[in-house]
Amino acid sequence: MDDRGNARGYYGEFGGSFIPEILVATFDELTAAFSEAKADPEFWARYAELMSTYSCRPTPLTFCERLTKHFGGAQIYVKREDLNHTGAHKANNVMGQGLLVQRMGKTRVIAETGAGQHGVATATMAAKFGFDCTIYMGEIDVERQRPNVFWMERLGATVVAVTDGTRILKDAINEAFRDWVTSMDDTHYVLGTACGPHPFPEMVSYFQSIIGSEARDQIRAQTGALPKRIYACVGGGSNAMGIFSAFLDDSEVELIGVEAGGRGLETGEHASRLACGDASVGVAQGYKTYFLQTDDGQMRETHSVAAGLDYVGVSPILANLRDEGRVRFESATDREVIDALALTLKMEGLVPALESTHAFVQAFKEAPNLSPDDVIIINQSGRGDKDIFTVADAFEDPKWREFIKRKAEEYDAGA
Amino acid sequence: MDDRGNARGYYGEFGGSFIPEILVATFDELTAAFSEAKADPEFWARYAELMSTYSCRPTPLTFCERLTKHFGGAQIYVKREDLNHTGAHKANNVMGQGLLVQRMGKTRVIAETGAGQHGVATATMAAKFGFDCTIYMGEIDVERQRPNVFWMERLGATVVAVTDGTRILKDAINEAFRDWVTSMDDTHYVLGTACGPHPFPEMVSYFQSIIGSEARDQIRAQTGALPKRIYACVGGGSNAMGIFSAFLDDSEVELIGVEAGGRGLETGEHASRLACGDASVGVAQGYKTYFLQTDDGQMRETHSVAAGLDYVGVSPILANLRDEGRVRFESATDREVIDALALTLKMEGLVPALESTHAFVQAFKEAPNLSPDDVIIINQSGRGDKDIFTVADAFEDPKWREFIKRKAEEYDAGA
Amino acid sequence: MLAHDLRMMRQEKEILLMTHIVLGYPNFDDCLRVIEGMVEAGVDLMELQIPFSEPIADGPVILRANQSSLAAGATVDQCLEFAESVTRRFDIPFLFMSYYNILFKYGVEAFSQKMSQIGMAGAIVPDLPPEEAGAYLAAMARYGLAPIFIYSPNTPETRMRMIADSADGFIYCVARKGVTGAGTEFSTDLEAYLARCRAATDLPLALGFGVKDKDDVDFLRGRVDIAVIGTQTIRVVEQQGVGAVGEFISRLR
Amino acid sequence: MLAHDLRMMRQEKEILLMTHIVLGYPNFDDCLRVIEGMVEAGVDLMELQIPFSEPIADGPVILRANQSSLAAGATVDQCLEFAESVTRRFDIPFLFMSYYNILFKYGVEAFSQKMSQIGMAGAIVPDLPPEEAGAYLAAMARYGLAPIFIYSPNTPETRMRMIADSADGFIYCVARKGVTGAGTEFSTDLEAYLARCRAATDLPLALGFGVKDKDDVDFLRGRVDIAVIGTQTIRVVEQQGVGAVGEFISRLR
Ligand SMILES: Cc1ncc(COP(=O)(O)O)c(C=O)c1O
Ligand SMILES: Cc1ncc(COP(=O)(O)O)c(C=O)c1O
Repeated sequence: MDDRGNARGYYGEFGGSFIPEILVATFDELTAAFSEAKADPEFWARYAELMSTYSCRPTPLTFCERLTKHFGGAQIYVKREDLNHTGAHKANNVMGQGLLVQRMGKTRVIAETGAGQHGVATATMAAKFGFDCTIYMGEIDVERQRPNVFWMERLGATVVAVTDGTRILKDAINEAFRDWVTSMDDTHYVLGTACGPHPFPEMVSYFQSIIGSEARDQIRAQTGALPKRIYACVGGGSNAMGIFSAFLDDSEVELIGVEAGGRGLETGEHASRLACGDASVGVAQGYKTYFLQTDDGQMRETHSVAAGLDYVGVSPILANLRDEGRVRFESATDREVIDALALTLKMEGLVPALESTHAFVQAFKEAPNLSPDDVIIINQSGRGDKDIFTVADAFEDPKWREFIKRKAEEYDAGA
Repeated sequence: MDDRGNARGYYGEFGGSFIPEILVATFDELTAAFSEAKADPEFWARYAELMSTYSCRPTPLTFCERLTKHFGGAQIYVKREDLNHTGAHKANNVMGQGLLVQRMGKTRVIAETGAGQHGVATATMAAKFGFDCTIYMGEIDVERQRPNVFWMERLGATVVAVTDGTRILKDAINEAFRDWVTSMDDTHYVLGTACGPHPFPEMVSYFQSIIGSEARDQIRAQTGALPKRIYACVGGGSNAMGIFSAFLDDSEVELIGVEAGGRGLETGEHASRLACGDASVGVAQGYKTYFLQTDDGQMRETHSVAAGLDYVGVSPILANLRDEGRVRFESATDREVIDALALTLKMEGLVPALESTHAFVQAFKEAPNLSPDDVIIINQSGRGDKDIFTVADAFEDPKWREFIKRKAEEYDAGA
Repeated sequence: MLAHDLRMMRQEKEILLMTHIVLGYPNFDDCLRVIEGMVEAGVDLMELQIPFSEPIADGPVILRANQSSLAAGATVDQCLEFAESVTRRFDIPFLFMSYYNILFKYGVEAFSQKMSQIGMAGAIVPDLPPEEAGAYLAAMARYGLAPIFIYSPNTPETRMRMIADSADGFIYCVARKGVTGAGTEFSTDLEAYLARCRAATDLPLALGFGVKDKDDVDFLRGRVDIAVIGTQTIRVVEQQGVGAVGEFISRLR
Repeated sequence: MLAHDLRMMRQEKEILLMTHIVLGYPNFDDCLRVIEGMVEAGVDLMELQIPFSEPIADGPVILRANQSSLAAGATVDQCLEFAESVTRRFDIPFLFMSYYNILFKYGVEAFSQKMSQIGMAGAIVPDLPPEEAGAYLAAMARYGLAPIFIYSPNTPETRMRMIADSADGFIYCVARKGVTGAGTEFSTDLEAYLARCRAATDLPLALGFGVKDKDDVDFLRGRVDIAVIGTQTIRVVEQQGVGAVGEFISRLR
């Protein structure tokens, strides 16, 4: 991926590095280490090798024959980040940062997590590399995402439930920064998405760009041409940047980012920063971008059925690509997501994560209006079986409820 | 893989086809279709292509640096079947049989499932190919494995809880046969492991042989040599046959199958058919092999923490390889499995399924006594996050229990 | 021998009736009373099923009877003893029906010898096709026992003839696809199938699976030698009690 | 201007005291009483923190004060009004402390203008390094306000000088790594660090993070110009009530 930010990590008016003085040296060190690594061809080779022996890169590009027939328009291809080790594209980022941590000689990593995916991925990376690991997670998310917490702890990580603020992802980020300003000598903060102060947006996008460079080769090998459109969900923006980056210069390829429409844009209960006018430019968590905030500049509560999209900010790189007109933004409601998930399960045997399913929703809306000669790619950023508690609730599955009640009774009887 | 069985599917004294007359024509048709497919080089090419675009074959071979150091003996490599779509080697078999079903022009598939893995895999395949799908599952397993049932149903399959017999895997197999004797005109029975009447042991091993042929190439590319030992867990025997088959002629490679030792071989509560003297030769579920049975020939109850190993019979091909001395059999207890899982999570960030962890146990016992020049491969047949209910119980995680109780209360309040 | 006996019996009756019970279900005493009732009501021969834990070819009714008998502790030895007492008391041919593992574990040779000792006429083993039956056939022949084999609607003619070459006593024609206990349509399709069976063998023919009342038996008269009433008798016992069996049977013919 | 004022004040006192409160916490009335108490007890200048939802550089005590104030409905406008009333009443320099988004959303130009109108002396914005501060510096200069910047123990000397070039009023030296509210060791390491700070700038130096009692203030006397008591005053209010503040402050020096 070419680096479109300037030396301070600005993409148009977005990005930058708004950090406490105490962290400046740490960011300088990180920026230098990252620049060096990028300039070292060995580094990417080691990264690619690690991802191909520890995770399963290249991940496949799957043709969805039945969905294509069903919609009767564009040929639908899906990039399978769900097949990564730990079940999502998050693996790309954490393993890359892991190599960087090794290079910098640090021995401990910290991370924030909302859905838990990035926490599990980081804990996994830490186990593999032998780093100490602390994961910050909003208390509400800890309760919602207990299975992921369970695995993080088994992987050897300490999970800290953040009881301050709104007790969700953004508060976990703040808390991770608070750890870092004390511990930076031996600790690296593994930020989970293409947000935060420079060089994180660039760095995370760099590691995630492996998605797009594979997908570009694969779609050309499999169809002989470039796709007409590419769809990716947008939480912080890392999977979207990952797949978009390889196509930025292909002006014939339309790039579509899909945000969380939650209960509907009109209700205000959503997490759409770029697809509607509810967000405004601000500076928080160390960078400048569109935030869902009040007129005073206080961050607002957001909502999505997909915990991983439920975030107030968005990648400054994407904010700029939106303003430049290079990426179009749309949103998908919780309800649409559940319906698209049901369809995708039944028609293709794929289980996209609720986050990823947002991209499917928009693709399904547009596919019928495209020609059968057109090819589109949906980035399936992760797998949905991690979401069983949420999905079972969304489908209101009575047998699942019975099962959970029975389990609870067993535990009551045993306790 | 070379076919070591004769035309009626005998491997030494094991195998054969003990089926009701009504199914003879169906088996003849299947055997013919399979022979034709095997003889058609296009078929394997299509299979390999499907597995590389829909699942992520070749799956990686991961070097476990920290475990290797920890045990201070052989270099430990892990073959990563857990990265397959749906999370286990079961995908290889079902997708292969799916292609065969297409070839035979049938439109419905049925399958048995115990752990639920094979059921999910089959339901997934059916969704992908557009087949109708019914999954038979013992009532007890339906209750234990609700998450898998949930996904099967969402994938469009009908899950039938089998209320007869001991209400576990073997009863589900019987029930699937009962469906098949009525429905064989349009229905194929996707047997889930290298057991059952000919040609299933051969056919399932054939599709699974993709594991071993990849692993053989990979280990030579990565280490320049063949491994000294290969470890695989053995339920019905399909993942073991899958990885072993490519090495059968390499007499310097020792092959070790690891069965469920349950609460200890001495307790009788286990599922070890080949690793101890508790089983005897018999004929059931359509084939001849070692079964855990009474002197009268009634099948016994078995036990394992890993639902997928909890089966009375075993692949006739493995039974023969045991008697021929080509494969050594060992067993791992439930306790040893939980300990090995905990270690593997912390040291490598890998989450083997409880089934697969049996292979890790034996490898961990032997690795310290091998030389650092020796290389061993463990077949990680699946991923363990599907087992969270079992694993959380095994680790007696109090926070998990609280979480489930809270969930149950939510449901009570909502209901 | 059995074939001969059956042909003799057919001289007397247009159609013979064979019934089926699961040994030890609901218990051995009731089995005895059911047999008494059946023999009195004129049943011509009987299948005694030795229960097996995996009765793959049986439908839910017989399946549960197998399980219940085993759960109550029925053993193969008990079944053999019981059969011996029955063959002593009643003067009709009795056959064992079971799955191959029961014979295999006992020892095929020893089992055949025992069958002959206790006066059984033959055996039906639905999961043992002729191709797998070498040792069994030799032993059954050695002890003069009838190995009953099965035809099904999808068995090709050449295979029917091959099966006939291994079989003795009679051929058990299953009426349709599926397991025991479901309904069967007694139709022209069935007629064509039975004609094919008839053409393939000189052995007497029995038809089973779904025979449940006089209409069915009437349909079969002239088309086969033996009508097999399996699941339906178990249902009668379960629903109306042991005493109802005699009357049920007498109304069939 | 602020720098000049501070130098004048230092003529009178060996060390100045700066305290910190979060506006609207626990409520505006109590804030006023706390300020009264502090000014009476001799505090020399004060930071008034405008609460922000993401106070990334603050530790748990101040973080919760921010949240509590926002939860009670504090707005930026209220904070500005309150500050105006305070600058009118008390004759010490007041500074705003907040995060950059508060200024940014208000408009940096408008915010500076407003600060000057209501008589504030300057501002501390811990997440705004000089590199990002172009517009802010211009506006602050335009309105004669002091942009306070921060040194930390790991700030290299060249950077200290660069920061000093942007800063005015004084330099806020953070005593150690970490966020507000944790303990600090007043050691020879700190001494060396302060010497480096002193060498890098002519501006008055303040030291904060972890200053909590007379011993700490004594240590700082002669080493810096201003001792900053932040979290500790909030703790005193929380634990001993608003009335205890005056006495706490008077004992510090
Ligand atoms: C599967 C999956 N997809 C997408 C996201 C959103 O993050 P991003 O926009 O950085 O890709 C998450 C975040 O947790 C995720 O778990
Ligand atoms: C992950 C996994 N491994 C192993 C097995 C055992 O089957 P087999 O011996 O056929 O590989 C199962 C069966 O469900 C399984 O799910």
